[in-house]
Amino acid sequence: MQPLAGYVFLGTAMFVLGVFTMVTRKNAIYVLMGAELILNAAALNFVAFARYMGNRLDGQMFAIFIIILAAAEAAVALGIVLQIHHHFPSIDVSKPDRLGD
Amino acid sequence: MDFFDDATPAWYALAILLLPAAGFCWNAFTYRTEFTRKRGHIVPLLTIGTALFCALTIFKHAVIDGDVGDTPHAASATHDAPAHDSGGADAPPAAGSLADPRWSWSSKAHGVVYRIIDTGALRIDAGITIDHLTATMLLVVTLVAFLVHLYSVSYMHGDKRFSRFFAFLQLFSFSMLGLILTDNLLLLFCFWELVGVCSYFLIGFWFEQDEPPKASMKAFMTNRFGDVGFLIGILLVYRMFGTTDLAEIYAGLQAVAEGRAALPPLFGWEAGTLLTVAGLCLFTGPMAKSAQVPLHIWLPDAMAGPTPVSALIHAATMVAAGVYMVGRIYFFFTPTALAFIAGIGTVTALVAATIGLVHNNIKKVLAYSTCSQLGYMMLSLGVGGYSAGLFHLYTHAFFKACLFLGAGSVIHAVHTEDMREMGGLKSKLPVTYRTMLIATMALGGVPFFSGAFSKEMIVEHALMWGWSHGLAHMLPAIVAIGGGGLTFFYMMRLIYLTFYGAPRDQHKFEHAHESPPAMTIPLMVLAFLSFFSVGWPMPFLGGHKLPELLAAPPALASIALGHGADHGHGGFALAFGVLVLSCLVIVFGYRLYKQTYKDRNPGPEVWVARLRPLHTTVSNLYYFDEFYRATIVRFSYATARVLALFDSKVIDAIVNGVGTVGQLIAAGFAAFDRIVVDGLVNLNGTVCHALGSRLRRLQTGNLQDYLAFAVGGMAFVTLLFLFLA
Amino acid sequence: MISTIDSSHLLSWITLSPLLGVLAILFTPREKHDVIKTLAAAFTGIPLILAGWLYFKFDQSQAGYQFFEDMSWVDAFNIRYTVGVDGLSSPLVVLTCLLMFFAVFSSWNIEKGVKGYFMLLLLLAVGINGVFVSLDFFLFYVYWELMLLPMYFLIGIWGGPRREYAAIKFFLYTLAGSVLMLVALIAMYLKSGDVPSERTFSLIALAQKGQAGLFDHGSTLFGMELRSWLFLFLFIGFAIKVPVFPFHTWLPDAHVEAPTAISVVLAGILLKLGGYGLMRVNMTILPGALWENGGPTGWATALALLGMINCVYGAFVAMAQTDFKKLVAYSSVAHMGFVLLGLAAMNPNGIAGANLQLINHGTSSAMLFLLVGVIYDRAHHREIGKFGGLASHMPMYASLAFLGIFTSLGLPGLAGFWGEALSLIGCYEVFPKITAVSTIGLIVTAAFFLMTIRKVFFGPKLPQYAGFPDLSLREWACLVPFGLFCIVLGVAPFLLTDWIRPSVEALASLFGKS
Amino acid sequence: MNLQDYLHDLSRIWPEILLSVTALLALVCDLLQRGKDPRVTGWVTAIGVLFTLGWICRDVGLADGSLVFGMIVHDRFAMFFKLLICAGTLVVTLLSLFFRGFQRDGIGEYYSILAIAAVGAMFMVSTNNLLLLFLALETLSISSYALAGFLKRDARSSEAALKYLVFGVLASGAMLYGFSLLYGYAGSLDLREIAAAIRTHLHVGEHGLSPAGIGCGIAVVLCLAGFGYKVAAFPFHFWSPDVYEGAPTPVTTFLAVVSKIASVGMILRFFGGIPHDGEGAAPLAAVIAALAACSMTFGNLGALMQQNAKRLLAYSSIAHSGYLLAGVAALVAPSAAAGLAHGATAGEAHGAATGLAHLAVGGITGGQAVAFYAAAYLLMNLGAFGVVIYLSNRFGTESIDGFAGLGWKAPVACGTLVLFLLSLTGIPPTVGFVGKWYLLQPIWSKGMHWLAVVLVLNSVISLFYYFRLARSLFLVDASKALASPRKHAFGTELTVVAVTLAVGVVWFGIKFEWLSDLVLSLRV
Repeated sequence: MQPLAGYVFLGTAMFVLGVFTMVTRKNAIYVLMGAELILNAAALNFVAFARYMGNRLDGQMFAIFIIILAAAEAAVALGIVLQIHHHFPSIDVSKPDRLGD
Repeated sequence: MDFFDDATPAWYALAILLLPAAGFCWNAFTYRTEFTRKRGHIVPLLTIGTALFCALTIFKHAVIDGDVGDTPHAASATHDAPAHDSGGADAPPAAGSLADPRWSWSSKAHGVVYRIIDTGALRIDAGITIDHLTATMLLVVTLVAFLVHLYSVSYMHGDKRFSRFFAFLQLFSFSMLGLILTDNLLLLFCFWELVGVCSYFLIGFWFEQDEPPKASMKAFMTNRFGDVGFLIGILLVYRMFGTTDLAEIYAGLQAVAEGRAALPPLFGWEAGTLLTVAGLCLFTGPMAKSAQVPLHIWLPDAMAGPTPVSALIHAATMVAAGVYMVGRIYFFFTPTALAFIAGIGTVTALVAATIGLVHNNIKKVLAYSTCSQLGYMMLSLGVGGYSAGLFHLYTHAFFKACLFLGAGSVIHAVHTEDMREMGGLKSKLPVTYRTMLIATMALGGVPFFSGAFSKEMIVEHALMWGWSHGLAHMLPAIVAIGGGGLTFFYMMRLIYLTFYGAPRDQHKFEHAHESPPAMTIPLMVLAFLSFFSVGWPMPFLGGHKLPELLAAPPALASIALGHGADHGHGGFALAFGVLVLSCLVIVFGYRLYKQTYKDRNPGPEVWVARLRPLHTTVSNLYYFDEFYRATIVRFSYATARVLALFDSKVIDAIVNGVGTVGQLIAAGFAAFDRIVVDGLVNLNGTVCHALGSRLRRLQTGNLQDYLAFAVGGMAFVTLLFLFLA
Repeated sequence: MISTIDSSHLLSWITLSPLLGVLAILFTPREKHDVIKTLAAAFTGIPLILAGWLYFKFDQSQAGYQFFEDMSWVDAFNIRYTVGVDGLSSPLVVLTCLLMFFAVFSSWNIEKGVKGYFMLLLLLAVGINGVFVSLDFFLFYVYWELMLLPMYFLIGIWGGPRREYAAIKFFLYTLAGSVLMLVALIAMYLKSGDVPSERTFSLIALAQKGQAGLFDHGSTLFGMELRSWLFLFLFIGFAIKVPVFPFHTWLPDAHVEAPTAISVVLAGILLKLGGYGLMRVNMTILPGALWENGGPTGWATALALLGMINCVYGAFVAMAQTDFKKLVAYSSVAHMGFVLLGLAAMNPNGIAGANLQLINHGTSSAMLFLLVGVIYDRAHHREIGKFGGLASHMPMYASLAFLGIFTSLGLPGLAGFWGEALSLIGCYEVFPKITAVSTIGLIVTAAFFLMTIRKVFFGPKLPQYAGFPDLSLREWACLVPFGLFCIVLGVAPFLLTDWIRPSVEALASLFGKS
Repeated sequence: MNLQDYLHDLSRIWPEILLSVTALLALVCDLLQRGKDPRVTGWVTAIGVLFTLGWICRDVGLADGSLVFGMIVHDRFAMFFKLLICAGTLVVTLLSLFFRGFQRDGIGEYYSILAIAAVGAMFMVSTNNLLLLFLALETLSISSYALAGFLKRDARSSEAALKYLVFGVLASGAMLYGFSLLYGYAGSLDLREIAAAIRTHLHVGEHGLSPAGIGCGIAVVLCLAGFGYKVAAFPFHFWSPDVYEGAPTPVTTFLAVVSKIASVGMILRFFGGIPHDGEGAAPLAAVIAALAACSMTFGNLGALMQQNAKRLLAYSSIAHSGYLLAGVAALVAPSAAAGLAHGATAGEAHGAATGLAHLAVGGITGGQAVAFYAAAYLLMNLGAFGVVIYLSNRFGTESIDGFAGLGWKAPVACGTLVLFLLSLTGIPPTVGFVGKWYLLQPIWSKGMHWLAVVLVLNSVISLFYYFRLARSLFLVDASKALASPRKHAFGTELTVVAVTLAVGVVWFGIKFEWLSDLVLSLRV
């Protein structure tokens, strides 16, 4: 059994990278990939903790649901990105700025 | 049955008080009717006439018949009051019995009382006090008021606000009589202000003109200064004795004087200081009302009102109310306060007399003369001449009213008040001339005229006071004596400029004619009284001697402070000496007048040239007005403007911008780029607005900025959490 | 404390009957102006008649609450519908009914949005009377806030050129004060018992607990103890209404912009709420904050000082005004200073004086605003400097104006004097120096009023005002009753002092000498 | 657990089932219509939601219980919030029906998504399990993304959807990461155990927090990011003005009201287990209080100069999140004076309702206050948005300047708007005032006096912008009105909705005893 700290460290790194990606990358696809990183960081944590606490199922189930939800989210997200591409001929997320003070 | 055994006098007194009030209401509420507009004088004449009759009745019973069956203060003391042999020295009664020995009648003892207010602490039971002072004042006021009413019928004839004039005369009579009758200091203050407001309206009666509104406002404001002092005095008195009832105040101070009680500690002052300060505060009221320097400035200007008003209010009655009030609370004044009063009186007597020497407006000369005579009265009261001062009040009321009405008659004839446009009117206005001459004699103090008696008593007291207090205190006496000369001089100058010599304005002279009887009859009556009011001590009026009737109350304040009897009296020798001295001074005054005006050797112009700086100062009225204008008036306006600016610019702004809290928050965003803010309410440029627009910068519309802010926010919250933990 | 249980629900009728008027007007077509106005008059007339009844039925020898009504409202928090009046509130109720009735009449010339105007006016009447009769703090607060909205719209819709500014300023200021009051209200409620069933909003119970010292010992926040915070919060809430310097700047704007009738209500009654609140809440529930260890506390001194500033500052600022209405507005600031002085005195004279001043100012300032309204209707401006000689053109108007102005400057024999005199007498016993300085206000007040008289009424006739008619019958009928009140209360102040005496003494007895 | 029990358990979630069925029916209905007339679909949905609402009302009195392996709790708290969610959804459905922008073809599935979002919202408040919580949250979120971008031809709508989505993904990702850490700390997905773990770890000892405490705290802060995003609280509110402005107004209403109330219910569930016997999590309370104060201040200040009514209401809703969070702060704060429990017996004698024993210890709790405020918020915000829809329908404007003088043209609807604004400001006699008053009690009694003062002062600031609306509507002469009325604007229908809500606002502002008793029986 690997020390838990390694998994948590990996998860944290993924989370930070995901956040960094989402904040810095302009391309919508990259942004969504950042989101995937974050979600998977959480999923990794769940699995690791579940395993560490005695092979529990609940954490693992959580991870599975996260994957499902990530897929659903991506579907809606891509739909919206298509809309954006239609209205603003670009998928640069910083382009749509008609709303705002 | 004695008149004063039951409540009857109260009904008479109430009739005196309320009839003029009814007359005012009648004229005020029916002023639109034809009757009142044309015949607005009838009801007022009736009411004031009835009041005069009632006053006469009271006077007859109280003074002439001496029906003094009821003496609430000291039943026995009245009848065996210590005899005064002459001259009106006001020796206090024997120590130990500090109750007021004088006769007085109170309506409260007979159940006539009006509880005007009761807060649980302050209770004012308005009652009526009648004593010799009141009875005499009532008679003087109703008489002069009646005569002035009568005179005005003719004088104001044709004025478009004829009925309103009478309405205000009635209101004034009501207030003045209330002031006399009341037995409560706070109510006295009420009537005090009421006469002030009547005076205000009557001075400003011809409000379309330029001068009267200004003069009326000046009068009211000056009096307001005095009144506020008076009010503070009342507050102090209430603080000391817990009451404003004069009899109770007397009883309270009596207890202190007899050592039965002590004054409450206040400001850490001892009793003497406290009583003196209270007395002086109270005295500021009379100072303004009786036109004492430095609050005298309003009286000459008040001559802008109709002449009957000047005669009634600004010569005979209202201005004398100050003297009356000082007399009423005479027991309250400490020696220091009395000395102050004497000093003020002295200065007033001198200053006003000197201005009278140079003024050319007939009414203003008379006004300064009034001022000067009021100074005399105060001086007299201050030096302990209680009866002398009040006696002078009575005599002065008649002769000065006579002079003013006479001046009114002259003005009526020539339509000018400037004496330089008169002259030689003796032939045209014989009655006016003669009556005014008699009054002048009385005012000048020519022996056997009424004024002489009162004035000599004043001089006598001043001399004795100076004698007993040391050389520096002789000043009042010197002024009192010397002032007699000045008085005679300026009065003769007035007579000369008006009636003697050649007419200086031929046109006006030719159109002049004697006034109708409604005006001359009052003049004659008053001239008669100017001569004969001295007759009060005469046997046929009941055999009482004046000093007895106007005996001073025990000087409680002095006794309370450990000062004993004031001073003795001079006796016949002193009285005779004073008489001689006065005659000499009058002769000197006459000589001076004759030399200057009759013989013109040298003429007045020469004097003016010789005394140029002095003359300039005096004819500029000692620059009092300029001084006030430069200080108080200017200060007030400046303060008002500055505060108004402050209010609209600073207070409003600070409180508006839900304020400094918002500013502090703004510091984080705006680094105080706008310290002075105009407020949340103003749409533009408020703190919140500024803050809001800073916040708007965050709302860029760029998604990734938002994300960054959110991540930053997360970091911020984490740090916050760590900090708080 | 509860003396009479009266089953007649008199106070509820007085308070709530205008609501019926609101409903009646709501279902009246909006073009029927006369019907609406008559309805408004009727539904302010009913409370007026009831208030007259209240006056005659009121037992003036009792200090306790009368016409007491008590019903449950929200049991979980012990919120109750409790109303009752004592000597402090009943005169104000009568004054309110009176002024509202005349406010309707002086609004007869309103032509814009008649329906809304009179509905809001009636709603305002409900709020004001409600505050005076409430004996439950929650109810008090609800009524207190109920006034804001009608007032906002009445100023904001029917007001002068800067009405929007004035309206929102009024609203913001008053709300800022009342939310702090809300905090204090909640703090007091929570402190009044350990468990909810013991907690109470009843002003009677809170007063008992407060007088027993419940709020005297509390936690210290930011270096100030709880009682002081409570006092401060409540004070600010009421001070803004009074208004006390430096919270007074809403007043000139609101008064100047409001239509005449609303200025009358504002000056006549709304300002009174502040003074009443100080008595009913601050002084009754937190007496310890004002008087401790046998002497006045710093709060009392602050109250007196603020009163002094109001008197002097208000008068001076009024002196600099050129707008007649603004001048009257600032004179109100000065006059309300005397209320503060009287309350700071905490003795029978002072408190009675403050109450008298409340009533007297209610009549005299109402009268002055009506008078300004009359001249504004004719001249369409209010610049003092542009007037002149009106006493020649409009003698009846001028006479009534003189009456109002002299009442306002405290001429003895008229209503204004007694309040000022008693406040000063009372305050002098406690704060002699502050009182002495305050009297400067008397002088300055006289000065600016006389200056106004001189400029507006005196002087030569001006051609531009030659055609001005004197008072119409309606204006006359609105003004004369106030004039009569000024005189009657001036010569017979005992009518009021006897009425309020037991309650005043009861309140003053909280501030013992030792 | 056998099938019988399972089916019995299902009978307790009939409302959710009914609503799901409604969603399907709406879809079917739309299909049958071939996307022609969206109104039929809308009415079908409305009837379904109404039916669900009736069912909830029927079930409110049922005894507490938990089902499906303890994942779903069935208690008064859940029922109360479901009631609010369902009522809100009903009104939103009606508003959508009357919204001019939705009067065209191809809108039908909108109602279906709306109902699904509502189902998600209902599960959010009735679960005790982290996983189900996450699923419910995402159901609501993903549906909401779709709803926000529903006007496909409108670029602003798409932009709103994108912003909402990306921000949401980030925030809920962070929250999920926080969940995973909490799972590690608590060793369970059960919210009560997580709450207990938080309470234990965040106990500030003499030497400050333990390292585990710090980690747990960071986890909670990450969760707060997600919650803050859902309720639009500072500093996670940036999306909301843009999204509220860009999304179709009924959707904005849904986001501002239903979604927010559900999230508040979830937060209460999440943190509701923390206070225990007077103990709490002081540092957490402090953080939430700080966020609350910032939210209300920033929301109110931000609203001051808005021109768009929807945007203004967005900022207003940020401020209201602040008020709600203030109540949450009071909930998790430790008692100022522990040991008040001795008065419990006296309290019980008083209260008739079952939950009053809860109240007996120191009065109303922060959670109850928040629940009440949520109900108040529902009524007044629905009303305000309703009138905004009315005005944009009839006069084609959403800007405050455009509203000038409209009060005289539509006095009833605009009059009710004034009432809603009054309520939002918190002035009696409206339910908003009662709500504020409820909130202030626990805040004060937990010793957070400064927060109480900040809260009330904020309501003063809010008055200023709320009454800019009122000023524009009424204080400008009708003759100066720029907008002219359109026909077929559903004026009457929307007015009826607004008046109904206004009656509620005033009724619960005066006779709030019923609502009060209901709230006081909630165990939070």
